[in-house]
Amino acid sequence: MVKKQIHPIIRLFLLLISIFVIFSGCSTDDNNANSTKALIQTNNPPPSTINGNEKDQKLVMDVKKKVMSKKEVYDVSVIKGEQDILVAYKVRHLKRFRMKKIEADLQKELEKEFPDEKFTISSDYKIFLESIRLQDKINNKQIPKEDLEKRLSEIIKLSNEKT
Amino acid sequence: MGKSKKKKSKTPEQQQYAQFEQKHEIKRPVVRNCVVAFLVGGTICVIGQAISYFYIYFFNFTEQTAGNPTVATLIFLSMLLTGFGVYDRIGQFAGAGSAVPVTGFGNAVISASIEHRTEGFVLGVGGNMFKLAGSVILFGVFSAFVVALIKTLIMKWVGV
Amino acid sequence: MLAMFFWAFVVGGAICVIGQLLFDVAKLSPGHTLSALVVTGAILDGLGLYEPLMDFAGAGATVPITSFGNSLVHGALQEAERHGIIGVITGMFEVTSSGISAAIIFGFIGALLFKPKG
Amino acid sequence: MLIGKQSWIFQSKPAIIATGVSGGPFEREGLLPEAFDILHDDLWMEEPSYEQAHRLLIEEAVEVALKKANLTNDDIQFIIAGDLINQITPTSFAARTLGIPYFGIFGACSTSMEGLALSAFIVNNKGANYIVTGAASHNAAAERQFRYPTEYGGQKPPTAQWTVTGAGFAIVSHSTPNQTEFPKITCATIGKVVDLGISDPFNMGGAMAPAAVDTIKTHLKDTGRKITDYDLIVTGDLGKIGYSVALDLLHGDGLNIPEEKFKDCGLLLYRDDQPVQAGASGAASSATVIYGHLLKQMKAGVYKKILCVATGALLSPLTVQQKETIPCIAHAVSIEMDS
Repeated sequence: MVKKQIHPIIRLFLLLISIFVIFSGCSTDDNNANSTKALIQTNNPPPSTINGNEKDQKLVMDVKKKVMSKKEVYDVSVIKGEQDILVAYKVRHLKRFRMKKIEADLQKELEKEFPDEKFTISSDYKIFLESIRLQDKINNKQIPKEDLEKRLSEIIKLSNEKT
Repeated sequence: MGKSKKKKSKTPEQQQYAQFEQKHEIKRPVVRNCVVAFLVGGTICVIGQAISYFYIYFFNFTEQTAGNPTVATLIFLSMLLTGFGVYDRIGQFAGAGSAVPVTGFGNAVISASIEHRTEGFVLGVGGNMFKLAGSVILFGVFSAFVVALIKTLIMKWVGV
Repeated sequence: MLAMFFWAFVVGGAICVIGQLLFDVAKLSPGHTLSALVVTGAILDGLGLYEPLMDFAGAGATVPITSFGNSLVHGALQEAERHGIIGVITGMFEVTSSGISAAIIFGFIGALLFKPKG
Repeated sequence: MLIGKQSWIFQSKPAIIATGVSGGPFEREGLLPEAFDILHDDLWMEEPSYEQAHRLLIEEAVEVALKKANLTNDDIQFIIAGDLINQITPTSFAARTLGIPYFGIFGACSTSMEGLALSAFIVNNKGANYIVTGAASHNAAAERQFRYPTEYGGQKPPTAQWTVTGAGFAIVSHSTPNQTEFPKITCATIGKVVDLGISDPFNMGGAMAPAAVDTIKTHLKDTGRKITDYDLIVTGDLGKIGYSVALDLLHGDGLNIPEEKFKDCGLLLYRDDQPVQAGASGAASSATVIYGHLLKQMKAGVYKKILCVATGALLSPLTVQQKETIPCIAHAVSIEMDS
């Protein structure tokens, strides 16, 4: 009976592979200090637009007001890009049971009130976090608009991803 | 079915003894077990939540999609704990608290595959990996099939 | 976010207590108990109750084995929407694959790395 | 010679001339480490599988016994032994190594006394000069066969018992009338299978207790002895529940045995703080405690006359899953010191 034993280096190698598999994935590059607390605190960020013109600014203010008027919602971020408006919000915890319904209602109400706009709304923490990060970038004013637009559409795409 | 038949076929002597024996049996500490299961199970879920926030925060996962990597990570941790001989002790201490979370599912698969390595990788590990967890997969898949079928048919015909 | 941790703990713990009661009071074996919980998860999702629970309790609902039944139903329903009845069969593992594949992969790696300690 | 319904009296009083006992790490931590001649630190015992470690335990115990008796394998006519693993392969494989003509027996945890009774009978009838007999079990090997993989995190209820890792073997031979240094086997009672309908495999003590009581009662009836004739009646592996049930049953039948004269090997082996739940079990429970501990105490003069009742639960994982009840058996052997 030969005793089969796996060489310790191969063991270590296999272990490392497993860890690598776990922790690889597409990591996001940047981590702005402002966004670190986005999930714990209520941020109440001012709504922003990528092109920054006044008409749009007025529009996003109205959108935010409208969303905040729902009593289940307590923290709202609105970003307007070229075509899309991204609305990310947090739902009061005990109302989260009805989160999907709130989302559907809100979508309907927004489309009714602002029929010309295209809304993407999400109550997902991740989308909220990313929209805060994007707003930081917008306020930074150093980054070209195309990049911001690209990032916005990435976030919108992410929010449509299902399990 | 077999069980109920067996119960009926017990002789009076056996029934009498069963009652007599019951008195001597050490009762399972149900309340203690439930409290421990609650605490340990809850803790594993909190760890799961932390891992899932980790993926949301540092990787491109949303709350909806973070579930998958979270489950995989928990099973990975379960592999380490099983391999180092810790999980069976947690299991004895926590009961359902460590059996019901996916880590328990992982433990069932991993412990069986480690155990049967002496019989070779094909017949031992391959053949026995799901000897404990297989029933979970079977009943999960079959009940899901029935539920999904009923729901699809209802949606089609009633048009909900 | 902190509320999420709290509810994950409470809901996850509560599901484990149900499991423990099945062990101790109903005297079921672990295999029977876990199968029962998975079936329950599938039925709850069929009734549309499990997803709200997941929204509410996060990992408290996704980590217990009940979520396995839920995601099987989910995968089946998603595919059924696209491909009709046949999707019920083909879509089953669409969503759940991570748990099972992780268990298989780590089970095998575990068998390479470890010996049972007894 | 048959006496009564199912008992043997051995007129020539075969002697137990030597014993060998081996054990594992958990037994080292227990109450009776001095009962073991060889103790391993690891359940694997440097073998590639638990089953081979199990075989090693048997080989070592037999070797120790032979060495103590100053005998070689060739001096021994037969080995009568068994264990719990499917088709008793560890014992058979050990018999292959030892090269002694072999009776493989299975009586679950009652194997030790079944073997001792048979050995005494054969020696008494001059069928052999030397017989090695004993029983063994291995915790992890039994666990993975009867329950779950050893690393599986299942919760055992407080009625469960811990399978002993160990082997206990004895050499039985003729005695001369004025030999006083060896314990002698005077009579034995072969038990019948008793099933009172317990089906919980995690409560074997409760299932086995009626078998032990039945055998003790039959033994007293067949041989005409009284409970007071014995300094000690010791059961094999009833554990906490089985022990209290058996004591209650005996008292209920008017056999008022005091608690200090009725003991259980399964309760002698481990400390209370070891995670053994209701006590020890396994074929090695009675074999190691009787051959390793009690015979030493007899030689030291603590006991003169003991009745060893090894109890066995004759179940398999298959019968448990098919919801069958657990049939149980017990064999009693009386061991005495001549004074």
